[in-house]
Amino acid sequence: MRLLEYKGKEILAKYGVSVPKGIVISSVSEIDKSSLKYPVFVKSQVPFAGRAKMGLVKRANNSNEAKQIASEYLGKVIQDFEVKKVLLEEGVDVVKEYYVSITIDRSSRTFIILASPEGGVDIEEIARTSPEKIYRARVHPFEGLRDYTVNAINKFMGFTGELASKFASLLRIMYNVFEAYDAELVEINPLALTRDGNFVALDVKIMIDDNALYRHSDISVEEEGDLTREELEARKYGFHYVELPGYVGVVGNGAGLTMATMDLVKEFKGEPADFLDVGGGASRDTVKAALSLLLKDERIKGIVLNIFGGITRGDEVAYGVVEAFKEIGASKPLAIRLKGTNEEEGRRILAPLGVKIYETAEEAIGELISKLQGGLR
Amino acid sequence: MRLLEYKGKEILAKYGVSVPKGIVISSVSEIDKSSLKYPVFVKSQVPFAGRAKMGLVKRANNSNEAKQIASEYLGKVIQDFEVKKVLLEEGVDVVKEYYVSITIDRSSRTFIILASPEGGVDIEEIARTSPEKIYRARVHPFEGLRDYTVNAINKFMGFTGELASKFASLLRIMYNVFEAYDAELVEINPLALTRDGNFVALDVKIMIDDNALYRHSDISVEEEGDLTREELEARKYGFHYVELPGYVGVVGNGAGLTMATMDLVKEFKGEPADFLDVGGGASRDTVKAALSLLLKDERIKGIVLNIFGGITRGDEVAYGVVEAFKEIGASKPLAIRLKGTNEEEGRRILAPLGVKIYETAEEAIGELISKLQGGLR
Amino acid sequence: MTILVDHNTRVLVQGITGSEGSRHTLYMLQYGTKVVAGVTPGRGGQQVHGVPVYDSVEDALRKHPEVNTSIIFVPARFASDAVYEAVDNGIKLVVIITEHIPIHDAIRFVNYAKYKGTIIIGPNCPGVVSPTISKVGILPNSVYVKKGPVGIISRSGTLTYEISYHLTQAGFGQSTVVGIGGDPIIGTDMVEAALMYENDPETKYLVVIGEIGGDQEERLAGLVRDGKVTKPIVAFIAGRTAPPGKRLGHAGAIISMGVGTYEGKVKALESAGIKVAKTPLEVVKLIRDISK
Amino acid sequence: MTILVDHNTRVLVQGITGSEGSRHTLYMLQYGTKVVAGVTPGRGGQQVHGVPVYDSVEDALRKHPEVNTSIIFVPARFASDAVYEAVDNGIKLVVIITEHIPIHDAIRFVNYAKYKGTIIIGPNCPGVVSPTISKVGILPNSVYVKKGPVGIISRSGTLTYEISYHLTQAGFGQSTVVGIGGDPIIGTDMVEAALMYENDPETKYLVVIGEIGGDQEERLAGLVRDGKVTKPIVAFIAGRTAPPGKRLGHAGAIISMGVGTYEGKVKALESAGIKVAKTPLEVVKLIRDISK
Repeated sequence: MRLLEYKGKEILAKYGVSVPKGIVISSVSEIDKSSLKYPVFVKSQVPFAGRAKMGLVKRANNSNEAKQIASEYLGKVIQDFEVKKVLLEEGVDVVKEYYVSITIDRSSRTFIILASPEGGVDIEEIARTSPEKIYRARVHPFEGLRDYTVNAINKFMGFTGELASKFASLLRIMYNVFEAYDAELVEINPLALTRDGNFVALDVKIMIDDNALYRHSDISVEEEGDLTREELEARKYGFHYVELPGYVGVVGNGAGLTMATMDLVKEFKGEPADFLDVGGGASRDTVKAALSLLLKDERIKGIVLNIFGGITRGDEVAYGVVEAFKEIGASKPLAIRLKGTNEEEGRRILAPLGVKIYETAEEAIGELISKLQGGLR
Repeated sequence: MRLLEYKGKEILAKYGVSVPKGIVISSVSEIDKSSLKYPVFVKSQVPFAGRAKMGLVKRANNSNEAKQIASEYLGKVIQDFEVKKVLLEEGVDVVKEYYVSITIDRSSRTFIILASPEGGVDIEEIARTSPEKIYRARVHPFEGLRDYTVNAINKFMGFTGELASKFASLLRIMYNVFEAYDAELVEINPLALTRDGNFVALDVKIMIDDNALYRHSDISVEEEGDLTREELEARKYGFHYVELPGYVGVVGNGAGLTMATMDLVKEFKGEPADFLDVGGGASRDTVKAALSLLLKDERIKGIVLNIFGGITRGDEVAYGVVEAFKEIGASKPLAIRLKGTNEEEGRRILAPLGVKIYETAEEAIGELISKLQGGLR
Repeated sequence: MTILVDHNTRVLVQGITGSEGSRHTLYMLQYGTKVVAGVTPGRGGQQVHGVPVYDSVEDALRKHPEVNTSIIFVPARFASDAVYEAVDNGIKLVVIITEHIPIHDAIRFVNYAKYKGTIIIGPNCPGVVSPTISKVGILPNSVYVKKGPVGIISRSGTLTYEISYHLTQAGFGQSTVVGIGGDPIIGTDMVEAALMYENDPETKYLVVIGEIGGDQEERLAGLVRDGKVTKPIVAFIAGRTAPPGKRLGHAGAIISMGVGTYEGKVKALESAGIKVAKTPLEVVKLIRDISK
Repeated sequence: MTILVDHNTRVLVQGITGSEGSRHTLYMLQYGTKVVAGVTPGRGGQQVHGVPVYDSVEDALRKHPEVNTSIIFVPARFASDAVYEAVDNGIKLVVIITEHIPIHDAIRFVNYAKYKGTIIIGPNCPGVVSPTISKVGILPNSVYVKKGPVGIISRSGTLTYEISYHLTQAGFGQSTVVGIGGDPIIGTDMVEAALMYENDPETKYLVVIGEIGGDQEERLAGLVRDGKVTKPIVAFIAGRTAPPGKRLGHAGAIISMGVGTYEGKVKALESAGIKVAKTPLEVVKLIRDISK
């Protein structure tokens, strides 16, 4: 889960990182009660990148401007996410901006610190254009963050003396937060060096491992409201859902099979409208909820359901389909491919619906798309 | 460093372990100010085992008795240690006594938990007489204390249900203290199970790694006063000193060589009066202090100084000897064996003293002891 | 010969009394796997499909010292503990089926297991099967009916069954099929699995089922280029149409820092001479071409 | 042949600018050791006895990729960091001279090094010398002047010099002399060192210098009984007259839990057929007897 900026800053500040003076509001009236010095930056709290370019961060010279911008943000729905909080922050006297983050390095199975004297820009951009400007320091969980690593990073960043020890403390705090919060990412970008020689975190991105949220009672998913509608729905039913721009609904069991199904849709010149993986051992309720979501989605013209049963049982899937149809109605063409565990029972349960069950995904998708494209023409 | 009982209990209590209600006093007058319920146990705070047998723990039925016992203890010097604190503790309603400790397992290079349903007695005694009554669970620092280990210990101890979860918490606390305090030993013996179903630490022994004391500002050596006079002296000059019951003073450089020197004294029918290792690379000041300590010790009739220079330089050693003699006087026979680094310079510096320098430890000790025994006869 | 799982495999099921553990114990027994013991703390003395249950791995090993492999169905919150218990008791192969294990836990136990010399497969994986010999996993029995020259390494579950099924239908049996798991941190990755197959004389061809995200496929390509993996490989990479920056199901399947794109993987693989199939069915065709 | 240190040894000195580091760099150079670089953070660019100093191990290895061994003179508070730095940079042998390193630190880095495949000697040890070939340590040059058939393993420092000196005087040169260190937790113990010598054809006899405390000598005896160490051994154990429960200098030299007494060690060793000398000089006599 990606924490909203203000929440990430709260955590880092609690551990001792300087952040700009600011307030989080959920209604415009709170602005008058604050004692902020203007100008301030009004920042909508959304869980994705590129806010500045999208006009979701603006400068306000007085409280009236701030209120106007905040009211424009609050309640706005962007990328299916409703803005419920706005952060107002005083400006910081910046000398230079840096980048620093801690994340997980899969191939070496260690943690990794990335640091760059080029802050403020997208790290992926730096990685592409000038990878030599990023220092990568692996940190093995069995040894922790060692001085020699901190020294090497300071050297790369060009920090010496007092600045080096301040940056060392910052790294240690980030590492502690990374470990304490089961984070997949703790990123400060930009990290400002101020005129008075301090580091201030101007923007913060913390991603917490969803699977470890149960250990972190101070992070409440619903309350923070930093999930999209689909993510919340998916969380409720336990499937994985990602919206895509097309018109062919895709449901599969297992991420790989579902992705391969999407890829096949594209191969047959269709456009997938989603990625929906019901997961391993999906119950009829999960299948029903998944199918219902897509049946109700007006963008979607037809659906392919691709199941290869392992843990997932064909009969459970079939019951889910039957129940979804019963509730929502068979409003759209559905191509079902069903193999594996309890395949025969599944076919028997589905028989009354009159839906064709295919042997291969290729056949199912091929027929569905030619039907849809016939219909679209 | 071995913490005094009360200090160990303070630490464990801070982390959540139950200990008997009590007060620590350093003067008898403090007893009247306390609200203890009698009878109480009056326990002199000394850093060694076997207090009960030595009459250093007694029961008092009222405050007058308590004051009398406490005044008897306070200021008493036992094994060269002056009692400066006394712990008064209310009794506990004990159903059964257990043993539990965490220490370091050298051969596997892990931590190890020892637990036994036979508490109250010396663990070395249990280890000798009924080793099958001790459960030994290794805990690797890279994994920490795992549930499966805790479960196995509980099973061995016969704890189930609520008692098992209470004991699990206790183990986790002990493990946390062990790690947090760089302990070499955290031992609760006896651990009482009370009539109301709780665990209470009746006696606690915590040993902190001397080399890690700098990380633990809450543990102050001098203030606690839990070191013997020699230990304090040795700490000041950086040598290792242990008093032994004999009459031949032994000084060496390196623990192995010094022990071997002691052993040779015994081999030549002498009795070593001490183990004094000036360590590697000893300065003249260290050598001077070491030699002065032994020269002033009235039990000691003669001294053997056995140096094989590596880091330790013969000239530094020689200067130390010269200075000690200058200050204390050559009151006792001294046999010096000097080999290795800067041996020749050492011999030159020592020449004016007229002390014989031997080629081997055997010669030096042999001659010294026959001289002493001649004198003793 | 096979890798990881063979005629000598003797299996302990950790979490045997749970619904998944119990069901798959049955399926493994039906497949012919020698499941000799199970563990669920507090359930010692019971039986599951005739397999005796113990309170701890230590207890189980005392009675069944022949155990050399463990499969873990323990729920995520307790799974790490089960892994440490297996590793500390010296079990040489641990297959972790459990999904949703916190990544910070996994990074620690995976390193710990390596340090102790235990091979971990997973977490969040379908397990390992050496067709007709032994299965330590949840792969469907009905699919794995034919021994043969193809070794499969897969980051996926169901997609593996799909491709295995088509291969078998086309007459290509498998030596061993390893579902390495879809989490960001796994005990045995594609590269490590490929090196195991390299030493297995019965495996003639490799099928590698990858996904977008991470750099395993790229590193495998590097190994092939360096001549460390020499067997012919056919690859399929799922996620060609996946948008960057989104997680598609698996926590592993995310494109970030410009690493792990479909195009990047295909380019790396092809430049190492590895054939990349566009669809699951094409894998069979490419293997057929190679085998001619 | 020798163990640990040979003609190919190329040494990095960590903490080279400190007084001990600098002095022993000189002594090692005088002995003929190939000391090629040193490290002290913040002192990069300087020279110590002609050896270039770098800010970090990484910097040093970039210029001197031939380095395969490190010796650590860094003060105790910073020594652990130096060990991790050496291990993480892939140095295969790390000799830690520093004493007073906290035991909780040592237990972690010793395990970490083992996991990474680095051999640690020490901490709190005099180091390793293969006489006339190379020395990585602080053992006095003047003592180690003769190559020969005796391999020495010692928990002691000065006592090692003593016994080596007498051996050399009596005509018995040494293949390699390893001071394993006196701390309770050390990177390479007596047993591990003995197994290294077992594979060294030039080492004909072993001299083992033990102390009271711990169970290394007992475990060595076990190894001999099991036939895993077959070379003739002469042992000397210091601390025959030491009282139980007291630490004699070395943190390692303490008798506790009834383990580690002089009598127990001698009994274990003798029952495995190992000769135990009563005095340092007797070691020479026993080696002479064996060699006849």
